[in-house]
Amino acid sequence: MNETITDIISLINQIDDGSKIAIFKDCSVPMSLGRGLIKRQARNLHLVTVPTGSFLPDMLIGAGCVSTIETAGVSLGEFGLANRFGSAIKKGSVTVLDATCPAIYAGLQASEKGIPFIPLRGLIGSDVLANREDFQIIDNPFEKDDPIAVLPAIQPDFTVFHAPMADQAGNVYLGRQAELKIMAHASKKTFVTVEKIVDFNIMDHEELGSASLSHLYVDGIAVASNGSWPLNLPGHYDYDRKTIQSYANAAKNQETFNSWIDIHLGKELNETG
Amino acid sequence: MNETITDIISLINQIDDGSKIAIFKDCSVPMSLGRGLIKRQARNLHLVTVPTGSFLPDMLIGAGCVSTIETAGVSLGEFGLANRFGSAIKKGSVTVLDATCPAIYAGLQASEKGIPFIPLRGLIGSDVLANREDFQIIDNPFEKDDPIAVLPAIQPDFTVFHAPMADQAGNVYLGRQAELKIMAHASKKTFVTVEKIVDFNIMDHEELGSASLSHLYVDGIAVASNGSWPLNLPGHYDYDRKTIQSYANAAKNQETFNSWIDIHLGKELNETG
Amino acid sequence: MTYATEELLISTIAHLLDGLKHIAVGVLSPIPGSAALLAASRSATIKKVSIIGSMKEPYRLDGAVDLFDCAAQGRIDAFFLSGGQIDGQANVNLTGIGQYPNQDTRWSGAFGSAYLYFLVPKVILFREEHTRRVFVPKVDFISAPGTSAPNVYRPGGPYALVTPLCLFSFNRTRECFRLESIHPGHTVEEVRDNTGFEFDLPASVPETAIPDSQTLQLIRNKVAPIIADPYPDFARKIWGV
Amino acid sequence: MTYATEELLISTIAHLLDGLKHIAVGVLSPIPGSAALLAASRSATIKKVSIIGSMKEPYRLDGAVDLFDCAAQGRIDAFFLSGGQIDGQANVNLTGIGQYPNQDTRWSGAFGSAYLYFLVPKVILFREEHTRRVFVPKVDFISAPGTSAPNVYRPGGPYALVTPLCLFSFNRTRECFRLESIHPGHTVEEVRDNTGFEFDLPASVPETAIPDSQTLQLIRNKVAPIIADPYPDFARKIWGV
Repeated sequence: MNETITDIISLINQIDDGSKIAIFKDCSVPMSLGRGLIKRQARNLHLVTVPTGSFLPDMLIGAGCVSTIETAGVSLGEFGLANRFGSAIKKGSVTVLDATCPAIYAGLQASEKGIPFIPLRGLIGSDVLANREDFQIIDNPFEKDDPIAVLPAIQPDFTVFHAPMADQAGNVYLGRQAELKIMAHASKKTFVTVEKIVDFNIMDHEELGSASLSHLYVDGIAVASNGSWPLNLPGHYDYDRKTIQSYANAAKNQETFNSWIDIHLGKELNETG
Repeated sequence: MNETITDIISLINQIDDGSKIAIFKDCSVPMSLGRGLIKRQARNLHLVTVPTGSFLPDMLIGAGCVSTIETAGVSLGEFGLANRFGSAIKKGSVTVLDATCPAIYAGLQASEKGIPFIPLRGLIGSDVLANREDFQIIDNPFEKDDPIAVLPAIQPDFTVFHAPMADQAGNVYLGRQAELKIMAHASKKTFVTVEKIVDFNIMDHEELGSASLSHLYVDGIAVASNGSWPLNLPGHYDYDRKTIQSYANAAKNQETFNSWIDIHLGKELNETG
Repeated sequence: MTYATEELLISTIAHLLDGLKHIAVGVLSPIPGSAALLAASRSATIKKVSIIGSMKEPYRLDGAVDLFDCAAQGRIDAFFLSGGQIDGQANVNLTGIGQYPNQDTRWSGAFGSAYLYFLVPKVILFREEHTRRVFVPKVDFISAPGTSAPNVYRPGGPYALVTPLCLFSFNRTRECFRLESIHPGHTVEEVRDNTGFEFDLPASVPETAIPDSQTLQLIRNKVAPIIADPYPDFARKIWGV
Repeated sequence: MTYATEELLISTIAHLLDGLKHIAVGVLSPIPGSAALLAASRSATIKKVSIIGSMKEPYRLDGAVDLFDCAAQGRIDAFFLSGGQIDGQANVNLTGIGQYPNQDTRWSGAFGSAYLYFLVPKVILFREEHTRRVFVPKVDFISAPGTSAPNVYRPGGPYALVTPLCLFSFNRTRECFRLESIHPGHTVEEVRDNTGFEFDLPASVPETAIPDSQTLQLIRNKVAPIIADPYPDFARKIWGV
């Protein structure tokens, strides 16, 4: 048995306070693992939403796990504003590093390519750029009078996501979410929760292989059944709209958020803990 | 019927003399289309080998179709040196823009991302860099005293390749050759020859979809049965080693090369012309 | 034929998309999405409508990186943006109200705005609320600027602004909006009263063309069943499908 | 047990790979490939051997871009390079002989050398011809430099040079090779006569350890069947498989 295959508690305990963690936007989100981080009272996390965030960042912020969030936007989509996020920003309890979606991707792709920075169009003249001390404008060295933004590489300590399956060798099938490869390549370590571990080698499979992440980039795998609940896992299960709506309602203020978390972490304890 | 689906002669005639053409290294090579370019006596082509080249660039050079080749290397692999390439360089009849494999990829990825240049590690102190007037060294704006090479984006006029199948909408299944996506994204136009055109939508297929190129990036498709012969199409047919060996022997000098081409273009005429 | 306000907006936006090749539509955009589908249903030039977040062919994209790269390659002709605030220079604020960073009201964030707004030739601003709260003299935070200095690489930018009251065009040289037409039942005064920024005004402002019966049939028969997939609630509300 | 010269080279190279995690092997490299497989067969640390061009698990990579990105991420510990010419500063020439660009003899080109040589910590130079034609005082063309100025980002570089006569190490501070051992049946004089560059020499040069019977069994039983897939001719010639 591959030593990268372990249990979810072990993964959660390896994610130290203060870690920079990349999370994918609105599917493949490791909700079980996220609830585990809340349960173990993780602190000072630096979240990188790829490129935007929804429930998990809002929950982690509401639970006091986050000190910095680097994001192109946080929102509950059709369920409305991310109120724990908004409240933390107003209070100043969380530092926000605003970016654009392509800037987050480009920063990760720079890390993936091992280059220290990458140029990107747009941004010039925006207050997004004006408020990012770590973004710069340089002259395109190949064209006269062509200012262009350059962004530093983003290297997370961890990429964490949930996927349909892994194999015994540690290869992970991603499906359509090819961005997860960029995230794993860019990060120091990648932890994955999966619905199941299969007995064949995923990479040997002609069609699954090209939509999979090599074990070379995977540092920890744990089974978490329904690990994206109440969010969806494309091709496997849909959103649990009722639970998401109950969260959106509860998260409007800290007290009702706290009660909601108490109830749902208790559930988690019995299910996966 | 999608208007991008046409015949190979039409594709060949649309590739004007002087075009910058990207060709993938050693599989998915559009040999039928290449022979067609020789037959129509294409001239002054600027080849970009991605990132290296084998038979097709050597053949096109031997047939006088090429004025510039941008490459990380041209070789017949186990069949030896690419002699028409070497001979043209010695004579000075072809301009060579030497690069490294990752530099070719990075240049194409810059074009794919719509950025005018991209930094890349390595190169500094090499005669490769010293001879590329279009490569520069700049200071990493995020780190003191850290020189780094920057390369201009490579935007070919055409990417041409051979693939297992396309559908009626113009989507193309690539298989494992994900680099072909980069090439198509980076190029103004993409022409593809395929073994067959299927009746279902490739993109709708969960497993094929993620290994396919959207019709958005495909400007022309033609059926060319055994279109990579005598090279291989992974998962479909293997190298025709006998024919390749006969080419490698013939290409040692221009006269025997000419005879070989005469024989094999004649064949092509009957097969696909 | 009678029509819903949403159908008028869909029809108005669709006219702006004629002759294009590839239209991309963001999340939470049922009206722009419907407009793009309507335009595609009657146009030979439109090769693809991409609906961000759709997992269905032919509307899906090869991932989000693909979308942004595609725009930078010049392969997206039109896109839609909205804003919590939009000002007279077409600056867009998607980030929040008050003093940044500790804003009184924080919205989501800039998303792809300070990128697509630079690269997509025709960016259509669309907002279903036409008030002085939204259309302000100056946005609190420029998530994406409406205009740029001449040396900034910017093949794209604002093209029009559609609201429930009217259609504005945007003049990139004069850096201001121009009232192009007013929707039936509304007046210039109403537009002025509810718009916090100055705009150009022709001597006589035409009325927005209402959707003809052929257009309404296309919307109801062709567009509604498709848009019902990403937006079931919207389709149910407007068309009962 | 008797052994083939190739088996000695495989065994010698494999010793250099102990304790690593990920070894990548380029095209046309049956001996380095066999050495990597041998090292992996007896090492708990080696997580992956990547053989460029292999389409088979677990040796394949996710494409060539993945290989180069992987190296830049610091995830490849060892790689192999060769050269038409190699000089005493470990400069490698893969491009050709004569005055560039119209060289008298043009080889293939730099491939990934002026990149992987900078980024992979242990680059092992390997050449099956040990002559003054190959090991020259100064290469005609630096496809990839052996050493760099101190401010150049270079976590990687030359580590050793293996030939049919001997094993050299490379001293990055002194920027020169050091003769570490001579293969059985060869002499310092023979190495000197056939090497066009100066190299450091210990007072007494040890003989290269020959492969023991356990090693030979691993090579023949474990390595040979695997390497026969990418290199059938090689495997047939050495092991008759």
